[in-house]
Amino acid sequence: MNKSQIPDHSPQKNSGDRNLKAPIKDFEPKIVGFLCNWCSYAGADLAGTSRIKYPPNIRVIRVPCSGRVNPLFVLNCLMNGVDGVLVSGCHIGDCHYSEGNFYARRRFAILKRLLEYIGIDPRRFQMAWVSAAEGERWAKLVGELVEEIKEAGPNEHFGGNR
Amino acid sequence: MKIGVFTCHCGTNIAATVDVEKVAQAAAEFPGVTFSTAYNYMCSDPGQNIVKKAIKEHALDRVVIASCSPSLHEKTFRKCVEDAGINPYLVEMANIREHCSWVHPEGEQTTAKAIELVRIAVAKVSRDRPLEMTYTPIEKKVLIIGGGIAGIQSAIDIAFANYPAVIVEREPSIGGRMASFDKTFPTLDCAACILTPKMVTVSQSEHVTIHTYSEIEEVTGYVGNFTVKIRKKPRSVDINKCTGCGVCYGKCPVRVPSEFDQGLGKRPAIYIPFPQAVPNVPVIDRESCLWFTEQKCGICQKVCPFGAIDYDMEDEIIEEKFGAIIVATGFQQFDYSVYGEYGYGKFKNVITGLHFERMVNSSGPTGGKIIKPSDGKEAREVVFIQCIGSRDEQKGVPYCSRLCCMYTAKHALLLREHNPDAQAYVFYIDIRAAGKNYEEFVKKVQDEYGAIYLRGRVSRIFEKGDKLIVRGADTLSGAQIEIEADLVVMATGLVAMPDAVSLAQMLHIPYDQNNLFTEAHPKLAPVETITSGIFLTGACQAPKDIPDAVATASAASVKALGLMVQDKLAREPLIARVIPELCSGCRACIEACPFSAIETEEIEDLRLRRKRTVVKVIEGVCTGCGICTTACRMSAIDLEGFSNRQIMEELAVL
Amino acid sequence: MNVELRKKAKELLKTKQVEMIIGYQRGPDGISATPVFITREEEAENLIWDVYCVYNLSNYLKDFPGKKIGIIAKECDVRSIIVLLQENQLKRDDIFIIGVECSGVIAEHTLASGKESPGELDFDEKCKACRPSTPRLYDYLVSQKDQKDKGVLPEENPYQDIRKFEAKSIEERFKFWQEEFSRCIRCYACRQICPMCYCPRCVADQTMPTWFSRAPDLEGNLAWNVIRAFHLAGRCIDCGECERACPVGIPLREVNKKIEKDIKELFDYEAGAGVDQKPLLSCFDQNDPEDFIR
Amino acid sequence: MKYAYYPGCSLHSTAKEYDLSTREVANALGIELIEIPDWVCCGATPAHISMHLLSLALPVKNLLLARRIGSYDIATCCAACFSRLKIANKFMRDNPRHRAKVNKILGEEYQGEIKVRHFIDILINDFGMKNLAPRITKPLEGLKVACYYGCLLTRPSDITCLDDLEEPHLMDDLMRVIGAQPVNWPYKVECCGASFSLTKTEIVLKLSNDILQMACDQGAEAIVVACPLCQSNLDLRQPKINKKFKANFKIPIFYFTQLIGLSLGIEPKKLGLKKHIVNPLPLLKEKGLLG
Repeated sequence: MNKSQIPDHSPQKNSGDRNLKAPIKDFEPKIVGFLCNWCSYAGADLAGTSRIKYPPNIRVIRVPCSGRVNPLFVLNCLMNGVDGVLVSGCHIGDCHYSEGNFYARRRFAILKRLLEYIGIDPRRFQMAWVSAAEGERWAKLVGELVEEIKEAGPNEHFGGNR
Repeated sequence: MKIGVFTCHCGTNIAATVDVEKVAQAAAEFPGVTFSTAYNYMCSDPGQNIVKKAIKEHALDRVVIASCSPSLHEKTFRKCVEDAGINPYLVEMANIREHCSWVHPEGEQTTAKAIELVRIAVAKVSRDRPLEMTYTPIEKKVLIIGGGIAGIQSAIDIAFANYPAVIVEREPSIGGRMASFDKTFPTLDCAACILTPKMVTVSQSEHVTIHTYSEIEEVTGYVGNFTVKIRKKPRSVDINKCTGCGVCYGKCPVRVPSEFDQGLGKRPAIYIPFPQAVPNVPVIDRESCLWFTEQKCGICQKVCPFGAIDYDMEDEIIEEKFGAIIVATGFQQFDYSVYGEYGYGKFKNVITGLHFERMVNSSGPTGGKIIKPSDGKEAREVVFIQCIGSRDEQKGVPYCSRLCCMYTAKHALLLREHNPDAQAYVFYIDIRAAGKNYEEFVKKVQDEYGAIYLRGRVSRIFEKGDKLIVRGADTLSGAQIEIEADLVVMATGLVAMPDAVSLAQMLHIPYDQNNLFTEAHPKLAPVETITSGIFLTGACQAPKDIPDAVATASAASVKALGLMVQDKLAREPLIARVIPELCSGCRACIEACPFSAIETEEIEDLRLRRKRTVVKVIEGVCTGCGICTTACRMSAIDLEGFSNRQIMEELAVL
Repeated sequence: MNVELRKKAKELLKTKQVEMIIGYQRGPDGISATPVFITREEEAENLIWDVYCVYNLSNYLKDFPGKKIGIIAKECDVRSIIVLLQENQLKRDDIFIIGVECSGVIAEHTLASGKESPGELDFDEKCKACRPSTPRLYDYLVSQKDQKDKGVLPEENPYQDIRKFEAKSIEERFKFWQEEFSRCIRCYACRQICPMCYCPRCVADQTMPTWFSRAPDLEGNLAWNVIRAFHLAGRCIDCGECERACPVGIPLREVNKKIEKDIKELFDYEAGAGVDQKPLLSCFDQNDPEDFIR
Repeated sequence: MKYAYYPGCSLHSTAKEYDLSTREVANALGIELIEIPDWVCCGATPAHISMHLLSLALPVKNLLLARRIGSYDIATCCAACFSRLKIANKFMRDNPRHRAKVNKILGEEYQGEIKVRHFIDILINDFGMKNLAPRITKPLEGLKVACYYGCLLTRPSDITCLDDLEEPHLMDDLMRVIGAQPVNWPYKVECCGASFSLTKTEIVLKLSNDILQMACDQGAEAIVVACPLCQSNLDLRQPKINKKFKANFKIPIFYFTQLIGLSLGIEPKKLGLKKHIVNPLPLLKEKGLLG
């Protein structure tokens, strides 16, 4: 494995290597997942307790509800060179707060189309419903996302200034 | 800032695939981190002691625990750091077990990911703010909407704990549907005999106030602090002067169909709904009273020895504060007149179960005789049809009403008891007799009371002479059945009250596609609603028989009492917070908040030097979902614990 | 009709129904129209309404809180007033809408060319997606019988340009916007001119946190232009002021209209439809499309 | 008022009088019926029990033929044709899989857009009862009729969308307008036995007997129908029913169009009244409705 894919953790080089993009042939995408606490985060926990293996490319940001995910978070990730962003919430009807995922669905339907319109690969921003019981589905979803984003290639347009 | 990072081996759960020591070493180098260590079991007592000791020795002010899912031990470590003198909200967890060691193979990559997860947690904790639990006062009084058996039981339970309860009942008397029942399945206790004592108890309780002939006008506020407007409709009889002597309704010249008797009997215009009514004070039905319709008569006022009749009484609106609300508004019968095949409700001898209850009641309008309403002659051949409206997606509701099987069996039994020559035929889809002694009861009705059970639907009813021809199929034998019946009894399903939706909207509680109120969780919070402080009991939530209604009533009471016994209400501080300078007052958040936890307030804007409307979060109501934060374009409303700065900091170190 | 307009303006000022009227007057070049703020009756003589009255004056309304203001507004302006009313930025009782019938206003380049009377091609782009109409909300209507027939005809398919662009490859689309946005100097003229951009402190100016790069680099420019349009979802009434104000000529309406089209398709939502309308992103339908969700 | 007229096989054979009377009534009221050129069988009962695709393709074929003569609504009288055409339309509208198949074998694009209307519907909703009333020159006063709707006219209600499912009343309304007196009876939508007439006649005899008996019990002097098969079962089988059940029915079975025709003053000959097994003329004479 190429050293440059491992995130750098030495403080002095905290943001040093980021300009360097890994060679495409063994490109390991970095994916950020915004997971609602009650369904998707618990689903990911279940994948863990069930010991279902999936690729390590995803970094999970825990939020109370998919309705908490601000489009600015998503934009921030993409503009900083993150290769893929996932927003995952409870299935419709299961929202812990009863309505949060309805709002998220509406908001991101618009954002997703807009990002595509300005030329951002649709594979880079995705949305999913994963319940607390869907550990297997979570693992499968991450696997699929990683494959899709590998196909899309590194998010080379952005992140150069970091 | 002095952040301590504590990485857990979790035995081999983490250590098998993640190089824990390497993680601890890497974490020590993160900005702000002044202490980093690893231990076998961080959540154990020795593990927690390591954390506490390090906090003291290294004067740590923030802590990251890299171990398992926060859903398991976030509370543990909050408590742990609090014991060591740090604000409990200055701790974050890096989930390196469920999200890392358990799902990835051993190797550099997995360790690298664990290090990143810790880096993210360190970034987040650096933006944590110390938070305090919030407390709201509690109004120690419970409102119970609906005075049926569920509402009565709730009031009794609340009063037993010496807390005040207020029942608001729309009808002139409490008692609800149960008051009109004859006997109850499966024990055949007489409904009045078991209900009346409870009505008396509740009316005599010093802790219970009953507003009959009253409705809820408006509900504002939130848990611990509801303000409720109650509309007291004009009874036209002074409840304080009336002794219930009954002279007035004895003399009233008007006779109209009695609602209580399902129109089978008559009542005067000034009346008490039934003899055991509580309060035992008549009410004037202004629609039929001659004084109100034709400005004449006035006999009741003349004969009342106490001067209690007051024709000029007007609507009165009272306002009261409550700490909790129990919704016990019950159900209405499904209106079977949508069934064209059963005569669109036009055949006189097709009646509902509630009609039958009144008929079979020995103090009812027929003196306990089961008759054909068309000619008053005794009915011999009686057909019962189950699932009227229930389990019918076409014309009724998709759900099973749960009790019709049982009350139909009871009716079949009572029919034979009242008229040994009578024959009951019961058309059913399935017999659902799940309950203590329920199946046995149905069996008894079939075996000992000769009720003929036919599995199938009735396809058509029509009148032929003075008989009803009931045509149906017995799907077990495959035969077409035609019965010449005297009486057909419809086991109409239980559906939501016509104004259920408007009440739900007033209370901000959700309702389902059938307008039944929705519980907070179908299994684990069956009497709560998502609006804290509002609880459900009885058939307003789903069809319930008497035992279930009573059980949920007591459950709801316990939930309400759980609030009453507290001095003040402690709330997690992980709630939304408004930054007034950034707020434009557009109210997008108010529209979006599912909990009505945001209201407007006027502030003096120092920059603009004028008053301005902005929003503010009602701390006791906010649940911390954060939906408002994204509805807000100006980021003027933020969520503690998952604040914009915290999340952006997490993203910044990715 | 200017006679009627002036008469009404005078009456409103005289009877003190309003303290000020925001309208248009002839500009110094003798052709174009500029905003005017009138407080005295005699000034009302300067008021005009014709095809040169391009600007959306509703942006000024928020600057006079607590005052009774009269405003001259065409259909598109009225829709922005409606959005501002929905969002509680204005009080209905505080404003008096003098509605004017509009059959299209002139494109800016026509003004520059110095032509005296406009031909059909010279109408503003935004008017080509609109039909000549009476404002949907007004307190007094100045009718314009004489000019009605001169109006621009609505396009058959108002979003065909957007659809055409959507059909291009992802690389072409990125290239196009990268080039367009690269010119952005982050002057925020688009924001200042927009009637809907009234946030006390715009997310672009916030520092705790800093949401996106504040420098005019690709990341910052793209994020700004995306979030500007996104924050207008369900609120932009296509007055086109942002594009008009942009000093570097970024086709901002092409972004706004993309969202306008999407929300019409996805949620059957049209910004500024009525005062009782709920904000697009503060409501939902159980059956909102979710084919994009896995 | 112009319609593409789809008579269907029965109206060209056993139910000729239904066709005749419909055309006469339409003519008298100024409703133009253009018979669809080269129409084919709608598939009726056999098609849909043998092959689903055929049962859709046949009616759609007719709808396509109708489209060629112009964009008219389709008028039809036979309850079975009405039902088949309506069902085909629903499939073509709602089911993309079936739509694709049918369009493929017929070689034309069709999405269920042509409206199929029963002649009752046209009379009541297009022509209007208000307009019909003043045209009545010979009201059928004193004639007690039982309106019999049968199975297919109202069912399934979400497809036919014609009348009340369990308690239809449109024919009763029409009868009232032309002066006849519809009786209230419970067998309006019972089954007559339909095409068992040929294969299991016993069933038809029993069911039709029940219907005739109920109509007579409720005081009807004649039965009014809108379905060729109902008419044939009730009319043609009467002698056999009488024999089998030792009954003595002599109750004429009219098409609603025939009675409307009479009330409009159209000659009985033109309405095919002589084509019935149970001769209706004595009853009409007795009631003084032939003069």
